[in-house]
Amino acid sequence: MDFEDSPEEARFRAEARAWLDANAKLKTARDAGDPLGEDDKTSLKAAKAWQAKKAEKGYARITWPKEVGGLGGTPMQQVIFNQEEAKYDVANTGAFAIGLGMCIPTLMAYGSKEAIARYVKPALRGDEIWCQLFSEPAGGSDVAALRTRAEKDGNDWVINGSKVWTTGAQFSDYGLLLARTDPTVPKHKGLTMFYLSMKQPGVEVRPIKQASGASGFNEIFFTNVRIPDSQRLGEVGQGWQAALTTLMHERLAVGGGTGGALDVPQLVQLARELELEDGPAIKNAAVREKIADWYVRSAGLKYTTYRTMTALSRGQQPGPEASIAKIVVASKLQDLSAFAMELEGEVGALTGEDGVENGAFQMGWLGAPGLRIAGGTDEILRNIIAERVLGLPQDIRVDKDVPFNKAPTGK
Amino acid sequence: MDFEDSPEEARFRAEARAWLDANAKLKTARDAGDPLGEDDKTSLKAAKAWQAKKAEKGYARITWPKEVGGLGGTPMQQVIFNQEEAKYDVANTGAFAIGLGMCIPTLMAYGSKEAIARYVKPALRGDEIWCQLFSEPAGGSDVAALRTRAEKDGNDWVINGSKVWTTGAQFSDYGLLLARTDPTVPKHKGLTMFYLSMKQPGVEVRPIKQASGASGFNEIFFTNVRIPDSQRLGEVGQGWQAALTTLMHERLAVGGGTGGALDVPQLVQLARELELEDGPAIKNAAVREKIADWYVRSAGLKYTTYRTMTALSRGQQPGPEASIAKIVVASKLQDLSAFAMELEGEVGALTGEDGVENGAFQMGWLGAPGLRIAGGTDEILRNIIAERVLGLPQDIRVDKDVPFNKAPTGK
Amino acid sequence: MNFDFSDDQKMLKDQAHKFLSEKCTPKTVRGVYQSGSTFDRALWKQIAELGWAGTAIPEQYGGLGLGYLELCVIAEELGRALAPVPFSSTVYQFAEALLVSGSEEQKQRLLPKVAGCEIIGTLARAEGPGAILPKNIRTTFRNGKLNGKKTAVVDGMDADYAVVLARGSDDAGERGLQLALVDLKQAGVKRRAQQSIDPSRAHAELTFENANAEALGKQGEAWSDLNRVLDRAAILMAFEQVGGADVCLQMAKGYAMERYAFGRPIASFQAIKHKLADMYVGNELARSNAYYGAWALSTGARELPLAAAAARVSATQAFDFSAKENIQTHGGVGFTWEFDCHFYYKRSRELGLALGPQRVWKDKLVTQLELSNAA
Amino acid sequence: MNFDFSDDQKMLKDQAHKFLSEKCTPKTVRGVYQSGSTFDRALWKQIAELGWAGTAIPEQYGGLGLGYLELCVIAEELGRALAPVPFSSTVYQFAEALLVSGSEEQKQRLLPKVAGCEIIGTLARAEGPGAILPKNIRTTFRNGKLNGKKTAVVDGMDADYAVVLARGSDDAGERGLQLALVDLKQAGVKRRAQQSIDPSRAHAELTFENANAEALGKQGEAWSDLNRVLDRAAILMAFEQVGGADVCLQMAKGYAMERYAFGRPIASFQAIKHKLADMYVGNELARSNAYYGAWALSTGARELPLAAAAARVSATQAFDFSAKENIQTHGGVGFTWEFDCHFYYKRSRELGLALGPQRVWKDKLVTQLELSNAA
Repeated sequence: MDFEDSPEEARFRAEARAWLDANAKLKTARDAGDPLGEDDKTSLKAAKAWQAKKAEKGYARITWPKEVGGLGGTPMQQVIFNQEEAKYDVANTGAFAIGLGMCIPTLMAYGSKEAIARYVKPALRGDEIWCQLFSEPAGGSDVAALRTRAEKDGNDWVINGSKVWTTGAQFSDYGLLLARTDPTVPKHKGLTMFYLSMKQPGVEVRPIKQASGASGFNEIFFTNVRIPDSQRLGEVGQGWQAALTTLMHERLAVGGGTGGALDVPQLVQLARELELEDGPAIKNAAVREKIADWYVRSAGLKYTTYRTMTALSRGQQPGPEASIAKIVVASKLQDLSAFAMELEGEVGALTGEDGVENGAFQMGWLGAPGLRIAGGTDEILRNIIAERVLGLPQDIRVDKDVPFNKAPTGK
Repeated sequence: MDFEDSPEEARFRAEARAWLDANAKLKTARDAGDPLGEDDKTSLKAAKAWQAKKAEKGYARITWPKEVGGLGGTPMQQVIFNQEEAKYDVANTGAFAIGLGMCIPTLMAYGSKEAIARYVKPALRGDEIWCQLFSEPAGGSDVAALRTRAEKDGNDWVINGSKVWTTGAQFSDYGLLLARTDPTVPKHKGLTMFYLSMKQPGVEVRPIKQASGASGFNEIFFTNVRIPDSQRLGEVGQGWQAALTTLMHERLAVGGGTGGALDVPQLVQLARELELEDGPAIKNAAVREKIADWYVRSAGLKYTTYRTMTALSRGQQPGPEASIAKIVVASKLQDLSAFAMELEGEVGALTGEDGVENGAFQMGWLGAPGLRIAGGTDEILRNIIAERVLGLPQDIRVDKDVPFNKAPTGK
Repeated sequence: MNFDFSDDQKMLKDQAHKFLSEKCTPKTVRGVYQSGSTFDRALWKQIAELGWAGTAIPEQYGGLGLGYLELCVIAEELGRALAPVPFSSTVYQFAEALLVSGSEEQKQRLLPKVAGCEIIGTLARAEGPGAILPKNIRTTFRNGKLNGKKTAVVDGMDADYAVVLARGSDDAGERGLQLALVDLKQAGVKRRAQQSIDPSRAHAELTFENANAEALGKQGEAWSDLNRVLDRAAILMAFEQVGGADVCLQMAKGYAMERYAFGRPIASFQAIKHKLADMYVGNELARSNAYYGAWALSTGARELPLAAAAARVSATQAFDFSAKENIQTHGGVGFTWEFDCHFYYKRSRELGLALGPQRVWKDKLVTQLELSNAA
Repeated sequence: MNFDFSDDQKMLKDQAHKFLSEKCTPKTVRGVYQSGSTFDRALWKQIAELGWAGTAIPEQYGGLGLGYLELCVIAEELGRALAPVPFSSTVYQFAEALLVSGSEEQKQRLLPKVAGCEIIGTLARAEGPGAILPKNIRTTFRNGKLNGKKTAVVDGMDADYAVVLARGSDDAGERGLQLALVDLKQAGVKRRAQQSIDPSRAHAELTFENANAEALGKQGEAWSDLNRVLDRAAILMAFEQVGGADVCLQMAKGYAMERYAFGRPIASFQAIKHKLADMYVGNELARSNAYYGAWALSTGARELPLAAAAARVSATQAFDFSAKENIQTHGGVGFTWEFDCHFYYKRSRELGLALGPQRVWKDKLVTQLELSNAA
């Protein structure tokens, strides 16, 4: 048992580092310790430039085959590259994550040769950005209950309806669309997958303002949007099968990178600085209990990730941590931030520049409810663990064999 | 807002006190502060004697009409009498609680004049003890799934099957039996209510040993037990309606008296006596947090009960506390005892005479899992609150309209 | 046994409820959020007309002299409505400080104005993050002059008067503390608006530079007086919290009943049913603890400090849980700015921090248990 | 990145699993419960033949010298099986005490006997309820004589030797402490069996009256030596706890799948599904923390104290939760003597108290964080 690279891994890490040294500079302490993830604000332009650079070398998507611009590498090599890249002061390429992580893989699985030839490389280079158009007001946790209609008209499909919780739609060029082509068959059987340009007439993007004040997501409205049948991915009525691939990728994505920089170390730091009724907060037994409780959860997640990476580096399937990470992190963020605010006392009600540490814990607390919901609620994730990891039976499904337009909706 | 009796209540309390003074003596500090409820061990003989005495005066069941030996009083008067009686060193008449609280009311509702004339008074006086025969191995939380068969044979019914979790069966004279008379109709429609002698051939009572080592419950086995049709209560197939009355009473009973004497005061006492790493346990901030958390739950329950008693004394329906009490008390007992054991340290693993306070917290911790299950599990009680108090819909019932012998059992 | 509010008190509650459900809808709260104003002046004016601020103020000081039970039922309704007005600062804290520590003259002078909502008052305690400790109070009050800085003062931008915890002598400890009553409309007082997690409860930093002020109560008794004020305020605020928690449960229930997923209302899923049952249990316990507090407050019972701490802790926990799980029950839409869930989430935290965090009250609670237990 | 056990270690684990699932079934545990015996001698004899006790004992002391990772996988299997044998006292505590503090001669003399399970050893620390504090240790060790009383000594009725925390000088504090190695088979030692919440883990009170004993390690280093022993033992015991927690989840799952209520397996109800999901999450986190502990133990890493505390706290919490919710998932039958659920419930608590309660380890953990954070 050790944390060392295998010889091959070490060689790859050295290559990656050499390339990064040649193309970027290491982070300073300042950039590194950025609790609020300021770098999310890095302009899209810088992101595209860096993405293009990575793409030239095949580092943009290491596990993809060389033919489509990847490196034909292993998942572990991707992990290693990410670890190394994180040490450098480079643009945040998160804007491409959904496109490359979910949309393009679906396109590569179901798209025509021409489509693949046309769209993969530009997406990989960051020249074109993709978004995912599944969630709807009527859908939510029950994604397949979506209502956006795609009706055949000659050789075209006409799209009407709306999508919600779409990340990055405001700067996306294309979207992966799941729409209902037949409401007279059961929910999962009437869906079809398409892709479309986000820039064409009839597509309207509106930002959603969240409780926290931020606007990371969008609502999309489709009004008689025409797309050719050639932009269909997979067979008519087979959209759910395609979507499952996409969603599986999403869980990994969201599950993986969560929580942000606000965790036990920041709480320990705060506790060192504050004085309570009985002395320094860090010496208060109740504070120490909480710190320990949260630490074992954070550490447990970290080492669970190490176990997964070990599995990866042995060429095995990823472990369960993708599904447990968000359950643990989201609630911890909510509770830990609330606790920190209580340590701050009445002043804990202040935020922004007036808040302690510029309101870092207040921001965490305001964002936490969203984290407990986005990409699968705590409840949905527990269902997933129960059903997919533990193999427990599904709940009773009353809508399973009912035509979609006959299924109960309460309306 | 006050805690005073109304004039009528005060008058009744005075009467009760006078009668109690004449017939019993006040508890000494010793009897009072009995954490382990030693008095449960009081012999049945003493209990019967005291019960008979109460019955003469109508105090055995204050809310019952005078004709059947009650006092024709109000629920509030019953509460007042119980409060006063608790101050006296009298026999514990718990052995009659199930009979008088559940069985006899059902008999009075569904029994013949003759049956009522024959059974009510002896039960009230404690001369005859009744037990309730509903739960079965196959039933559990799903009581109506019981399998004990009652088959018509001439003018008799022949009972075969077994019951479980029966309190007091070992010393009961009669039992209230819910049995299946028709397995070909849906679960709830094939049940019929009977009563029978526990002393007749074919009835075997075996104690159940619990994880705690105690044996408060029994298993009952019926082998070709014959009972006349005259011992049927209500119509054939109407047993569930009868049972609902009985069960409603049970919830109130179990919900009401719970937890026993082990609560915050005992924990505070322990914390005063023990020394931790940083000084007296009672001064440890983490200990104080826990004490406060549990205190507000205990106090909240206590004052919720006051609100219910107020409703009673105004002639209104009892409030929700019957259903919330056990959820709160059972988990609190489990957590609080476990915490106390941790304060005791390695010595916390000792029990009996070797344990701190004769292993009081160890006993509480060993009994707590049973309290979380008996008389409705935490989960069932949450369903009850959700459905009956908040009015949320039932879960999907796949066995609702299925003949009982066709319903899935996994076997 | 009469552990409930009287019919008159319930009638008052119904009236308050009717009034607020008309005059203080979520739109009202949203208005304050978006206008950037510090509170809703129109609503405050109407509350003045109803005389609510004088509910518990004796008649000889221009109040209605109804009593604390009446004030509790009004507080619960203000809590339900998240009323964006400086009621709690002015009534639960400023007025109570005057009643606890004020001289006859001070009461005569100011309480009638409070009763009529002619003035807004507040309490200024904190000078920085962490516990508020006597030894750390640096604001000074000497020869009628107040100097120093207070932070996170609720309604500090609008208050006409503040009761300020200051040091009145060289004694560095509790005995050296003095409560000072200061008119904030003077040159020696600078105010700076501070961003709050709850935009409908404005906070401010107050800086005093030789501001003229007067003593409130005796020096050396400031700390114990202050705690008596906080105990009373905690009980009244507990009713606001219980009211807010109750609305969260109702919102969550309403949404869960109408929202369908997988062909059934989400209210039929055990995860939701049990979540709501837990909310209900917590809210019931909090309500009962608050009732006990109301009894202790209205009778000035010996148990007041214990009752106040229990009411405070229980109500804070209930509102916290109900507010966050209400959002969770709503799912994505519950986290949008358009839905009202976040108003309650933010208010639950703000009320849980004003008057001091749970920790402080839990400590007070156990201290009371030790005393009673020792007795 | 190679954060997993090797194939050889996994093979060893499989062998241990096969052996124990044959030789140590729940019946074995029940046997000890009902016979009133202190442990299963037949099983102990077979474990001796397998040489497990010597897994991490260097070859020059008669052990297999395999290492701690190998001992960890065996510990997990012993935990799964609730093996009623004095393994943890003898191997995790007594042997480690010898390795940490023993002289060459003492190691030569005793470790080979431990490796062959020829002797049973244990550690005696507590003298009463509450924290074990240097200043409160009243047992004395002077001129080779041990006097005093120790309580709640695990396997104390059967141990041949004990390492006893005693006071070796007049120094009333930590520096005055001395570890004493005592042969329990002598007139000066009285043993009294004590009732334990876990009848399959026998406890005893040991009384020393001028018992002959020898010093183990240097005076003044006793306390730090003891803590080093406890850190190592905590990691090994964490694997027993993780094994036990894992079995609880499997039992709960198995029962929930076959138990039907309302016409469906109870495993299809969200209340049960989410309960089991929570067990799974807790168990996974505990396993990962235990793995990190195993790495630190096997490499003697600087992080050992932090890793030990985290493994201990995480494993204790996971086993507690899984054991109690396993009973809850079973319902009534889960609380019967006939079902095996209560064996795990009782063991979870016993392991959680032996080596000291969570509180102590949480405090150690944060102390380590303060150090690392300061560094």
